[in-house]
Amino acid sequence: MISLDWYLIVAAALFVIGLFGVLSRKNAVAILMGVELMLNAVNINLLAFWRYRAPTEPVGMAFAIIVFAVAAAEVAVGLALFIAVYRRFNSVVADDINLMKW
Amino acid sequence: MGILSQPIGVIAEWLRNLFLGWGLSEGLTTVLLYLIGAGVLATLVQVWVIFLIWFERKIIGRFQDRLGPNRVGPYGLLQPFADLIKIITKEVIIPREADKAVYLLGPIIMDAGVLAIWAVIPLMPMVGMDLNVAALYTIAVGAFATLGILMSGWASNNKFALLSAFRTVAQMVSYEVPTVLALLIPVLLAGTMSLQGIVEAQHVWYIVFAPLAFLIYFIASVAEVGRTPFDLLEAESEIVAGFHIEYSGMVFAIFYVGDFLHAFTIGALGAVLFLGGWRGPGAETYPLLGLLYLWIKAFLVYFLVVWARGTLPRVRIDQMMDFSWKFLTPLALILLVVAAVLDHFVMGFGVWGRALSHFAANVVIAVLTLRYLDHQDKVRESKRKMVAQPGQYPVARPPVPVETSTEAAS
Amino acid sequence: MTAMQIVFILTAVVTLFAAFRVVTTPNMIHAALWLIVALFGVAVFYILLSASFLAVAQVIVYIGAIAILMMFVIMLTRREMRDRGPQTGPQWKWAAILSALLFGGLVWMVESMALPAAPVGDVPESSIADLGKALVSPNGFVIPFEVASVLLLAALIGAVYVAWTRRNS
Amino acid sequence: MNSWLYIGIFVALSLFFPALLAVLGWFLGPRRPNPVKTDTYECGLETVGETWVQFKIQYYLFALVFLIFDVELVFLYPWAVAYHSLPLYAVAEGVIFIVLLAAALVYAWRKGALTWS
Repeated sequence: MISLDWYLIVAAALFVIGLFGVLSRKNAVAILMGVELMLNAVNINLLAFWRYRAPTEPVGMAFAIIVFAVAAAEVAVGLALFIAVYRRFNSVVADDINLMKW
Repeated sequence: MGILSQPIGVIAEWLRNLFLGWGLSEGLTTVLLYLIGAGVLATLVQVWVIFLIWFERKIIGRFQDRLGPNRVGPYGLLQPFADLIKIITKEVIIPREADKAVYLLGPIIMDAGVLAIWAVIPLMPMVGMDLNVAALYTIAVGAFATLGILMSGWASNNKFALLSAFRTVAQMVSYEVPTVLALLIPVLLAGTMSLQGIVEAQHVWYIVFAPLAFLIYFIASVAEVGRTPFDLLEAESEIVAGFHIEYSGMVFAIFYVGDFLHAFTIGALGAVLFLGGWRGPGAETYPLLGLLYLWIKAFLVYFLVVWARGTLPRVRIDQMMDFSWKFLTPLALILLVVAAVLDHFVMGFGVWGRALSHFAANVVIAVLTLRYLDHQDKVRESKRKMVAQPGQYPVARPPVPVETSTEAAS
Repeated sequence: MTAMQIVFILTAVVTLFAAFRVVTTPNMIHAALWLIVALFGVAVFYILLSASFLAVAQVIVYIGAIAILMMFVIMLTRREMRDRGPQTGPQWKWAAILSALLFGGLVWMVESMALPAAPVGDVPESSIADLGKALVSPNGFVIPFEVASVLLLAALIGAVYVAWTRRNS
Repeated sequence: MNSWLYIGIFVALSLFFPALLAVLGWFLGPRRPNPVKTDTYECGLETVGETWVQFKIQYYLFALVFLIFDVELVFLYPWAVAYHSLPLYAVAEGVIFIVLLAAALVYAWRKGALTWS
């Protein structure tokens, strides 16, 4: 049988890989992909705890599905911003967008 | 347990005992049984496509007052086999600049996305996996078909292929919304997402409960497959090809097979969701009859698809997008609200009372929709008259945006 | 080692490898395709956790919609189809060290907790209907349910407003 | 769990069959590539430069509205499954949800985001 800590460790690994992507990538869309990986790691944790602790109540599933909605909203607005930025700067590389930097 | 009342059960039991007799473990036996079952079904479905290709060519030929294939074999039945042998011996040309792995994976994923739907279709009573999220599963698997198209369009490294892939994907996602909404109505009426459960709940076929939902499902699915009248992205009589322009030989044939299989899969899903699936006289006692009924119903819906292809003219891309977002989707939303509210009050009316009240509501909505469309037509007509003022050049109709394949590249 | 454990380990290896490729591959479209593989792996984890509904929802929402949207935007915000040069900034070493430290900390924390080795019970047959009831029950999640709808509405309005100008048409 | 095992096997097989066809075509067909043959097919013209077209924002907008609808529909499916055991006010909550969804559609429509131009 698979014990709970297996899921938690996989989720932790997924989370830090996503974090590495967010911190190291230059392209804004790639940064958003890192965020998606992190959100998925969170969802694995939510569902793993639900399955092992309270499988009879739908709490974990309800939480996970709301994370879906948040992720979708984040992607929709984030990508729209990138398109607006691209129109202004002709680039979505984070280093090139330095108007507010000094 | 006779072979007639439990055909699959008897065979499975026999095989299970055989494998266990060989000293295989319980788990491995189950895996082997599933592998055989899935292999047989998947093979049959793929072989069936060969027949479908013949059938469609023959029918379209008749629609156009031609004979259709008639040289190879009786009634030209062996024509698809001849084509198959020919296409196998053709060269698979991979463009120099193509992204090879993605280029080859594209058609495979697209075809797999269609074939995998068959895993959950209930073929007869007691057979077919009773997955409790089967209705959503069919949509989820369909997402891979979209993905495969985008992959092949991009990997070809051809601007026209990519442009066409963009348009195809935009069309597919646009028409997926009404499909998913229409699918929600049988789920709501049956109270389950399991397709086997939906079939069992159809004491009265859901086409009586929700004829408009069936119509929306049918139109939107035809558009998702990209068949006439929605085939402007690979219009064979006008342009060379769509997103698969760089594909040749057997790799192209995979797209071709996937396309035909998708059309028939729509028929099967439509039959399961709205036409009672395997239901029919005697199907409960002789499950093989159920399989026959399902096949006939699926074939009927498929015939409608071919019929539409043989008779309807092609639509323009702006009309196509408008039709999904500004007509089918709002209509599906209204239907869903009406079905949800109405069903709550007629739940206790018995099967036919419930069915007929839903049917009546559908008729009312249909009449109102037609009235509204008539009204819109009149408004448009009066605007047109205003354009043609005396003293000016009479303008017959407002200018129509000219549609060319390079226009989208701004 | 049971069959379930083998499936779990295979899925974990594929998912983590794909996730690693997402953050390291220089080609953005390949990154998006690897992301799809990683998200599919997560869906398999959901199946192993007997959350079938969430698994198919994951495929529909992430692979069918979010990944497609990302590939669209990658292709839209691009002067050439090929990416040239390194795609990671000079800070990648610090990012790697920080991530490794965090992973070590998380593993240490998970291992020092007393966690159940097996689930306390089975998921009931009616789990999807229970979820549906909980989502609209006043004692359950009716507020998050409606707020999610408002959030998505707001996201749509915001995104259309930001991305769409008359100039494009 | 067993049904997922079957589906896993089925999905693997549905990937295997088209892959088999591709491999078959690869081995049975001739393979004589030459520079003209492997050129990109762009109406017989020489391909100039990289494949790059600036695409319309329109495509993004369709995919965006689709994403929003998709997520909301995922919320609605459990509601539809539980429908038969829901009291009237719970049905009404679902209807409110659908009305908000319709509001999203109306906004995109009014804004002209759904008009192909």
